[in-house]
Amino acid sequence: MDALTPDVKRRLYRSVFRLRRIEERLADLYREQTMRTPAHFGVGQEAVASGVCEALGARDVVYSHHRCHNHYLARGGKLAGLAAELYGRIDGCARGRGGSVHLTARDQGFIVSSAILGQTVAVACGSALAFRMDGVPGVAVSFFGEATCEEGVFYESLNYAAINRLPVLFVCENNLYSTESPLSVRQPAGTALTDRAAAFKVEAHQVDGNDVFEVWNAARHAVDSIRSGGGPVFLECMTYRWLEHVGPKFDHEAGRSYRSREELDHWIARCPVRHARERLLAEGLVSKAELDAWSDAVEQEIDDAVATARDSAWPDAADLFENVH
Amino acid sequence: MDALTPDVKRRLYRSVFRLRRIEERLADLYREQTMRTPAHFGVGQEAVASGVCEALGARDVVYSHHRCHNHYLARGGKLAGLAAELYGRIDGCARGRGGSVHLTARDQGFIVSSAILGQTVAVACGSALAFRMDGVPGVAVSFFGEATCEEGVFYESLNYAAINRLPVLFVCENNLYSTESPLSVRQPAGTALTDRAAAFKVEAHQVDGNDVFEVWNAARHAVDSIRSGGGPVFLECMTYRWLEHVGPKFDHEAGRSYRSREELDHWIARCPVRHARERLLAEGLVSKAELDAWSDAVEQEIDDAVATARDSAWPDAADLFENVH
Amino acid sequence: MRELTYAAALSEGCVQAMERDPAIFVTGIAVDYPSGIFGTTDEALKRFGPSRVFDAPAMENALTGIAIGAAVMGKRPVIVHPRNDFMFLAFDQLINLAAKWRYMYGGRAGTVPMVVRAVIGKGWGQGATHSQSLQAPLAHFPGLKVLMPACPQDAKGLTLAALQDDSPVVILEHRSLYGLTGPVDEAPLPTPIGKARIAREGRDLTIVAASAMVVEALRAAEELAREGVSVEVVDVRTIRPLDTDTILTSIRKTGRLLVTDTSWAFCGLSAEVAAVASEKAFDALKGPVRRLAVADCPAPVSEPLEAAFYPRASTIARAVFAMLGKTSAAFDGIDAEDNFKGPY
Amino acid sequence: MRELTYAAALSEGCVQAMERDPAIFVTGIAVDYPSGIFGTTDEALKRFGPSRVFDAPAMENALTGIAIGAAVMGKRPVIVHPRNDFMFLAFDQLINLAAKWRYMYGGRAGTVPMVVRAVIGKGWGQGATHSQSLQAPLAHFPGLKVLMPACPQDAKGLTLAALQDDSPVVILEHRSLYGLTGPVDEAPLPTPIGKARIAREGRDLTIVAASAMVVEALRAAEELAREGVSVEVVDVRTIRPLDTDTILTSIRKTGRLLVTDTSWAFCGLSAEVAAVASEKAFDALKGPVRRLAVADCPAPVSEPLEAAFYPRASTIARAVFAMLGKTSAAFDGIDAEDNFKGPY
Ligand SMILES: Cc1ncc(C[n+]2csc(CCOP(=O)(O)OP(=O)(O)O)c2C)c(N)n1
Ligand SMILES: Cc1ncc(C[n+]2csc(CCOP(=O)(O)OP(=O)(O)O)c2C)c(N)n1
Ligand SMILES: [Mg+2]
Ligand SMILES: [Mg+2]
Repeated sequence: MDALTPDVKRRLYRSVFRLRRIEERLADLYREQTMRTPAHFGVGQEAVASGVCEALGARDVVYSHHRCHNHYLARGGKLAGLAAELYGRIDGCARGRGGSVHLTARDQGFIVSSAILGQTVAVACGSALAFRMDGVPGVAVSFFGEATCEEGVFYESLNYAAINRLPVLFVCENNLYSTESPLSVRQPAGTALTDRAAAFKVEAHQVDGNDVFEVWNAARHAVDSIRSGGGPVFLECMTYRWLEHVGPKFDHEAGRSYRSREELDHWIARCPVRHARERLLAEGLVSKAELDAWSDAVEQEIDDAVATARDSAWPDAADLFENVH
Repeated sequence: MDALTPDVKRRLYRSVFRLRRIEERLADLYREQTMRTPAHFGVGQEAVASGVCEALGARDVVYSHHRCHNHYLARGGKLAGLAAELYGRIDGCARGRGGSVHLTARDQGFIVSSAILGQTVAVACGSALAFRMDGVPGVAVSFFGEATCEEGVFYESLNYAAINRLPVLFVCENNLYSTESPLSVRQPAGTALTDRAAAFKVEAHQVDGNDVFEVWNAARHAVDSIRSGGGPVFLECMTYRWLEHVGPKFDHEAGRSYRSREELDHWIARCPVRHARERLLAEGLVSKAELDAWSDAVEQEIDDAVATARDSAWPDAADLFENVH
Repeated sequence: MRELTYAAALSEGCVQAMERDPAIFVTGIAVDYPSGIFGTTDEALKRFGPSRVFDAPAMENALTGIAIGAAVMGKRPVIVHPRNDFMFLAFDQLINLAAKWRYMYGGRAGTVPMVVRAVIGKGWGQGATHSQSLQAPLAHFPGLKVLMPACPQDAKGLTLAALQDDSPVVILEHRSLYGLTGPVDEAPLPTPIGKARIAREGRDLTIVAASAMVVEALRAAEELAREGVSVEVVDVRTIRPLDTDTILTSIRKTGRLLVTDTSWAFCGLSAEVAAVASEKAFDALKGPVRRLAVADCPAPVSEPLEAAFYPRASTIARAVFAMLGKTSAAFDGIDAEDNFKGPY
Repeated sequence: MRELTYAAALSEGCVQAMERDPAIFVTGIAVDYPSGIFGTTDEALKRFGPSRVFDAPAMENALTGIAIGAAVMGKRPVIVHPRNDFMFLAFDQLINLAAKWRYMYGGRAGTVPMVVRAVIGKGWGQGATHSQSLQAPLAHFPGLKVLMPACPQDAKGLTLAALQDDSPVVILEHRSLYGLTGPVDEAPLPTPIGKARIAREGRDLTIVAASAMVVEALRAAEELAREGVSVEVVDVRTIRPLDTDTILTSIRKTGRLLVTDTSWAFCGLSAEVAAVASEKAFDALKGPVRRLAVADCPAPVSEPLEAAFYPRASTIARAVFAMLGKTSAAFDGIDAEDNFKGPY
């Protein structure tokens, strides 16, 4: 198993940084009202996507939920395909049919995201079953928010994965809210989701979802254990969504008060991107100049992708029935 | 809280004995093919129904699943109404509309049974919510088999009941099989369903479901705790079904081999009815003569109820649309 | 009469019902947010507090069962789905239990007076799983009442009616109608369930429409009137029980039928109405019936595809012209501008 | 040709498909029991072993998602529901995901070649939740193919076709047909999906029927022939895509249409066929269309109520007579005896 080498650390930082800038820029553009698709931005939660996806191999497959941009990108989905999908263009990763919540980058191992809570948790188990049947040492990863743990399909899936010791990694991003509802409305006091998974005989760990190194470490161990036949693993990654549930604004900007500015500030102080950068700097693993160069590269990537997306053609209405049968 | 007085013990024995004889006699009659309704007999599992229902108060409500005769009867449902329902007659408890799996005895606090796994678990929580809202100190009881713990709706319900500390008693009759499937197909090795409930912050106990006194004790404690605001309780009652999943035969009689004759014999040796009777006799709480008298009374009750049911009229085809709107 | 939006009318209907019936409570995802399900539950929360208007986890199936269990004990639960598509998860409780309860227990286990409110999404790239319209499957199985108010007055009136009915009732509300304004009675007057509404009288052709398609049909009818064509628009309002009398009377009067609703044609409401016409008004029909439904594919996201997916006023007007054997007028300008702003 | 039962034909179709395609596996509650879903999976288990035919817990929704996830990776899962009514629990995965997958991801996420087999129950007091028939809601939403074989040949042929198709396919099998015998090709010849079958030729009236109602219609047609009435029976076989060409050709030939299937009329398959006729064969129709469906209430249990609930050969024959303006003949004796033995 790989160790957390300087190289890995640098890769992890570049990944979280890239996700951050992309989501921030997309959110800015989203305000123009020309991306007509409900979008759930992942600003603040980058470490989970980066940490897990950097621990995967080429054959592994990833599934996601409505808040999926980070997972798609971290798994290798092309930014231009994401941007064009948000703009509803033909070069979108789903050819303008899916929108923000229905992404795919199959060739990169990001199978799909879907907008109905819990759906892809079961689907990931099915792909794991296929791996098992074919003797392929792949791992299927399912990313979801903690509200999925309210849906019955989650437990049906957990049970099935455990009975059959399927190669699945369940990654719960617990960001404390489902839309505007706090955990207290949705979980009994004192709940640990890891206890639930453990009661289903699924190995379970809670990790700091804002520490990309810790996430990577946990994921790396999990993937290794899963790949060697140890059965499914559940990771609960504690994190926080900075922006509103759907859309580009901060909640305070939009006049919402279901969570406090202080709470947000507390989590911004625990920013996963800054945290990783400071650690790299402190450990002397990166120079300011390199950081600047990386930053320039990402800005350029975004400029290019957005330009490509905006230049992309609209789907032809005559193709409305494409891919129906 | 009541103690396990001689009176209670006598009542509990009479109850299990009555259920046993009724199910045995109904199963015999069922072989005539004149009860045209798929029936899941509860022979061997009487102690759960009797033990729990004897611990309830008048306002409490009971729900059940497909294997429901015991629960209906133990809660006070009229035998003639059950028999007539099996015969499809107008005096059936559901007027010949429901059959064996859709029983009701509302006035006795047996709300309904239903044939789709998991349905009534949620419904019981809803009735508990109504109690809570109305400030009524009632308890809602949900009886179900362990296969219901494979259905997602069970966990959604458990979570909701725990969050809201609803007055629900979940009673799982774990008889080791779902139709012909053993636990190993349906639960990860080492599973304790009580761990699952506990992980949802629901107080959980496993009890010997063939010991009516133990069941009563556990139920009595649970109901007391629930009624005083302690939140939901989950009881896993270990028991065994003697007859085939649906229908009147023993499995060996029907040529099925998914479970062994030895296993059945082992459980017959732990017969809940005999166990209770022997304890009463050993403790000198009942005489042989009393036992005979009770037995005669039950046989008479069955004779009368079956005769009444068979004399009952058929529903009129002209009333096909009764109770549609 | 004072005017209200459809959203305000839904809210007022609910509030007035709750005032009179303490058994009513409202739950479901997001019902107690300040945004109040697009402004339809916030007033109820303000007036009756969190004991009667409260949030729920994401658990569509169990929540429906919970509503059944509360209803059976004498409550009148209202559960709300921000998108009706989530309701598939609750079909077991809804169709296999709530709908059958009264019948299946021979009337001996009481009734299930619950209301399910569910919102139909449309446009702005909501996509295939957030813009379906479930009236057909819900109405196929006997036991549920299924309502689709198309104007503010009925938004209030049908809410009131649903909250007095002893059957389980599903109200499908169209998101695109929430901002529609119209006259609404101040008094709590229920709209009778099972009665269609003649939204516009006409002579030459009957359009039977439901929900948002009533608005499109009325817009088309107005334009058609300018072209000398007199169209009668029947707003079915109640999908089940369907008011076939009113529909048939209109068809017998005009001799021609176009049916349009918010869903697919196949085994849809439009099929049902066409079938009823072919069974019971066959002699009155002067020509083939016509159905106008969403395109026979999942809803796409991209704007030009969405535009091709949904029938609109201009689509209807053109179809009416074709049915009457008229040469095409230019109806291109008649469609309402979509001024919806995201995210949604 | 040798004869097989419908059950044996289902089994043979599956076994032959599994022989040629190692990606196929079969799972669901009870598929590996010796009784093998009424004798339709036991041979496959014997031949291919427990790695390809295996039991599952009761988890309809997740199991469907699991089938999707396996299909997407190149497997061909077959999942079996001993009663199609349990499938409501899986509607989210089936309709909100499997049906939309190919379209919604722009063809870029592959296809979902899975097959869902589900059994329709009937009679012997199975009751309201074990005897429904879900073709209408399944076919309302584009994306699924929905098949209903009515004879042994098609039981095999449609199974083979489904197991070669790249769409998600639902096969609804009628429990009352399992014992029906008929000629079945030994070779693995798929029945084309989307092609109806003229089960009997006739001149005076077209009966469009599906599943078990084809058997009733044929029985009625035989009796009607004795009364001098020539009825054509179209077995739709595929609900979606529906073969409207064959249906319309028959209607144009006879000028009269009676539609009957195993479910309710409202927004049902019978509505769809009637609607298609009223749209596309209006000029050919000599009189009103007629639908014959189960009574508009949940299925009751008691025998006399069940008898009133289900239409049968005699019901059909009487309806045909009425449609042709003939005075009633006595069709009472024509119905097949129900010799089903419980529990089921
Ligand atoms: C079955 C279902 N119910 C409800 C919704 C509406 N919904 C969309 S996102 C969301 C919140 C989900 O919260 P969580 O899973 O914690 O993810 P987060 O948004 O916090 O990342 C809800 C309730 C849905 N999409 N699907
Ligand atoms: C949702 C659903 N899936 C499947 C079935 C079929 N079914 C009926 S009874 C049964 C076995 C249930 O086992 P368990 O819950 O342990 O109860 P037991 O029969 O052992 O008393 C099954 C699978 C059903 N009724 N409902
Ligand atoms: Mg969350
Ligand atoms: Mg069991």
